Amino acid sequence: MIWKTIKVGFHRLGSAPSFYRFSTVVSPWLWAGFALCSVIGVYYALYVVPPDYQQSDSFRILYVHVPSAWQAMAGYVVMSILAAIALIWRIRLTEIMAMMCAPIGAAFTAICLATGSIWGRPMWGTWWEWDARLTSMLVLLFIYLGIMGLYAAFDDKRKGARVACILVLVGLVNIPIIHFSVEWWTTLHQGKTIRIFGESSMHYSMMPPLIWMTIGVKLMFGAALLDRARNELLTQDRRKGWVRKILSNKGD
Amino acid sequence: MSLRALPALLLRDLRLAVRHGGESLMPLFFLFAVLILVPLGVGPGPNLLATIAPGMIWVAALLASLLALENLFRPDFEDGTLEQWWLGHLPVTGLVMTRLLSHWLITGLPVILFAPLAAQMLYLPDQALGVLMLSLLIGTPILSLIGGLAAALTLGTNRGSVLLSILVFPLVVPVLIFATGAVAAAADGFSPRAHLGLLAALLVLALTLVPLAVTAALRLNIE
Amino acid sequence: MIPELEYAVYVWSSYGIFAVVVAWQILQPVLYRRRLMAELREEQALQSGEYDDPNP
Amino acid sequence: MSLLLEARDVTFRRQGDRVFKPLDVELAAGNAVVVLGPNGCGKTTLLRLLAGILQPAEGAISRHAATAFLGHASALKAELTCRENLEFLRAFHGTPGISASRALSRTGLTGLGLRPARALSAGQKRRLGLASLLVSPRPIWLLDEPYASLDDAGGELVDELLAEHLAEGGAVALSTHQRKPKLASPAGELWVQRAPLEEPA
Repeated sequence: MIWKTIKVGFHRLGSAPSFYRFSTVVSPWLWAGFALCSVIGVYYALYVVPPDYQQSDSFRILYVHVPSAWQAMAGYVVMSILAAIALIWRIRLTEIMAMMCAPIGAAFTAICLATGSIWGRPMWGTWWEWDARLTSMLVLLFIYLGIMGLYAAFDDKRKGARVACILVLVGLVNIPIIHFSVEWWTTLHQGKTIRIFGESSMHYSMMPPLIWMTIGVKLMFGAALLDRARNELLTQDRRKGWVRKILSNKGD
Repeated sequence: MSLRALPALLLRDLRLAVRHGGESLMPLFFLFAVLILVPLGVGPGPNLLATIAPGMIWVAALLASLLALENLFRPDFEDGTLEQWWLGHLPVTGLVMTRLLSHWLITGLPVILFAPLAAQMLYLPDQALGVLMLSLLIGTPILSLIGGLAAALTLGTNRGSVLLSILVFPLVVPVLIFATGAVAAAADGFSPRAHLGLLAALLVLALTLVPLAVTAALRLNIE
Repeated sequence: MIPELEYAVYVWSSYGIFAVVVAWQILQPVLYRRRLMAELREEQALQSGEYDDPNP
Repeated sequence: MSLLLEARDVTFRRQGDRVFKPLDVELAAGNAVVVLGPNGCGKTTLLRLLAGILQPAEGAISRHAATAFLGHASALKAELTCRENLEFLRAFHGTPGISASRALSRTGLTGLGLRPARALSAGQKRRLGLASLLVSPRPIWLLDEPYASLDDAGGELVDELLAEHLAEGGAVALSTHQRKPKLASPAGELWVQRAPLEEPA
């Protein structure tokens, strides 16, 4: 029953022109929501929240670092769900959306790595620490890049998408294993480093900006995904009548 | 239904490897290139070499396995022999496993056979040698499986080799960690069992999932 | 107006990186779409014979 | 007459678009069908679909006998000798037929058994491809341009082999541009037509 609903829903939305209309309407709202959330979040993060007694102001970096890290992983989960749907039911829209998750996820992984490294400089005294989380993130970045590269290397985009979807699912199985192995490896090789957020040691006053930024980042992911998927759809269908119609309808 | 197809394929693959001669010796050449170049780079100190020995031998095994991947399915794809796999009476997964076995025999086995020599050259403590061999024995088939998957995924593209390395690298991280961890533990006098057990679990997981993924990827790519 | 922070350089550069990457996520689809539409329109004009050669 | 292969409303999709208009194909024992159509209309794709190399995007195919497919690339290993190639295929396809030597002589390649396949001319490679059909006999033959690069004698050889195969109760579908097979009972014709672009609703 629920499977059928999903399938029918995607088929209905999956018609290219209707997805085009849907995304054109929805994406600006998501961008606006992101702008609102991030303005509030950044305001709280930089002006309202008091400095940490241990890390002083450097912990404010975490308000961009942590939501990006969460989104980098959540983005992979979203991509895997879309990829599974694409492989099982061969729905083109989910193929495209799964593929378009990769560059956005990679962007968040990159933010996470860069800000983590910047945070580490004052805290650990080094730009790079073989910390379990940073190392797994680095590996995740390469998985994202691999998916993007694989998709880009095919001329037949539908074939490329399906092949890359297999890789997405292989990655899904592998990421927990990689994470576990890296954690195991770092605990064997080094002493404890400062935890980015200690176990539930975060004061409740530090929470609001984190929540706002997290919501904002999620909205942004959705908006960017819709925009990219819409472009990909236009590119793939550029010979078709519905795209021609859009071209001639628009006066600009 | 005859199972003669599998040994026939294996024999043909090995015969082709022998006929290519130089190419099939590349894995060994790689092993020895690493063995000679790294001490030249870091200095001949026995302590340092002994510490990095497991990592070096394993990286050499990984490179050897990577090296032969471009030729795993591509020549068959181009001369039309690969599509014949779908005409036969045998499930393609069986043929995939056979092909991966031949890859392992060409790239993994030579490294295992010469590992004792390499271990001596790098002053690996004697008590770690057995564990090194065991880790190679369990781990190199995983390298072949993961490499085969990457080769199958990139088959339909025309710039396969760079992509291949990008795809393989993240997936082999756990193998490298557990395998070298086992050897290092043994060298330091600790029990390598936990590492080897995890490595074996990885092998089982890879053996069950990878051939299916490879078959699906090949099927998509011959379209 | 601008809060005085310790480790200010680190904090600001982190937020800067975040802003730049997010801005790129907004801009990339817009720029790509503009280029694609221009190309398709040109193609259509060529087909229907209404193409004005910019440098004849 | 027993049906060896039936296909109902089959077509294939590339980049999401149909390659050709959906087709029905029936191959009965002793039947030959010539697949016709302009370049790029999907003849090879149709044969690969019938062979089971591709899976149909629409429609269904049922095969009631083992299938042989001879494509543009002859499925030969350049580094192996002609004999090694044939002996491998004989074991690989699981239905051993006449010996490699007999197959070589039947296809006019006597004395070339020890020559590496890469040293053969284009026409000789096609002949070796035909020999591979003989070493592992399978009732359904799907031949993509079997007359390509063959001389007149080679073309007649193909006709003879086809006639023998049909007489033994086999079935053949082949695509061709050059000549049509000269057979006792004329072969059926199947026209493949390019599919128009579909528009989403």
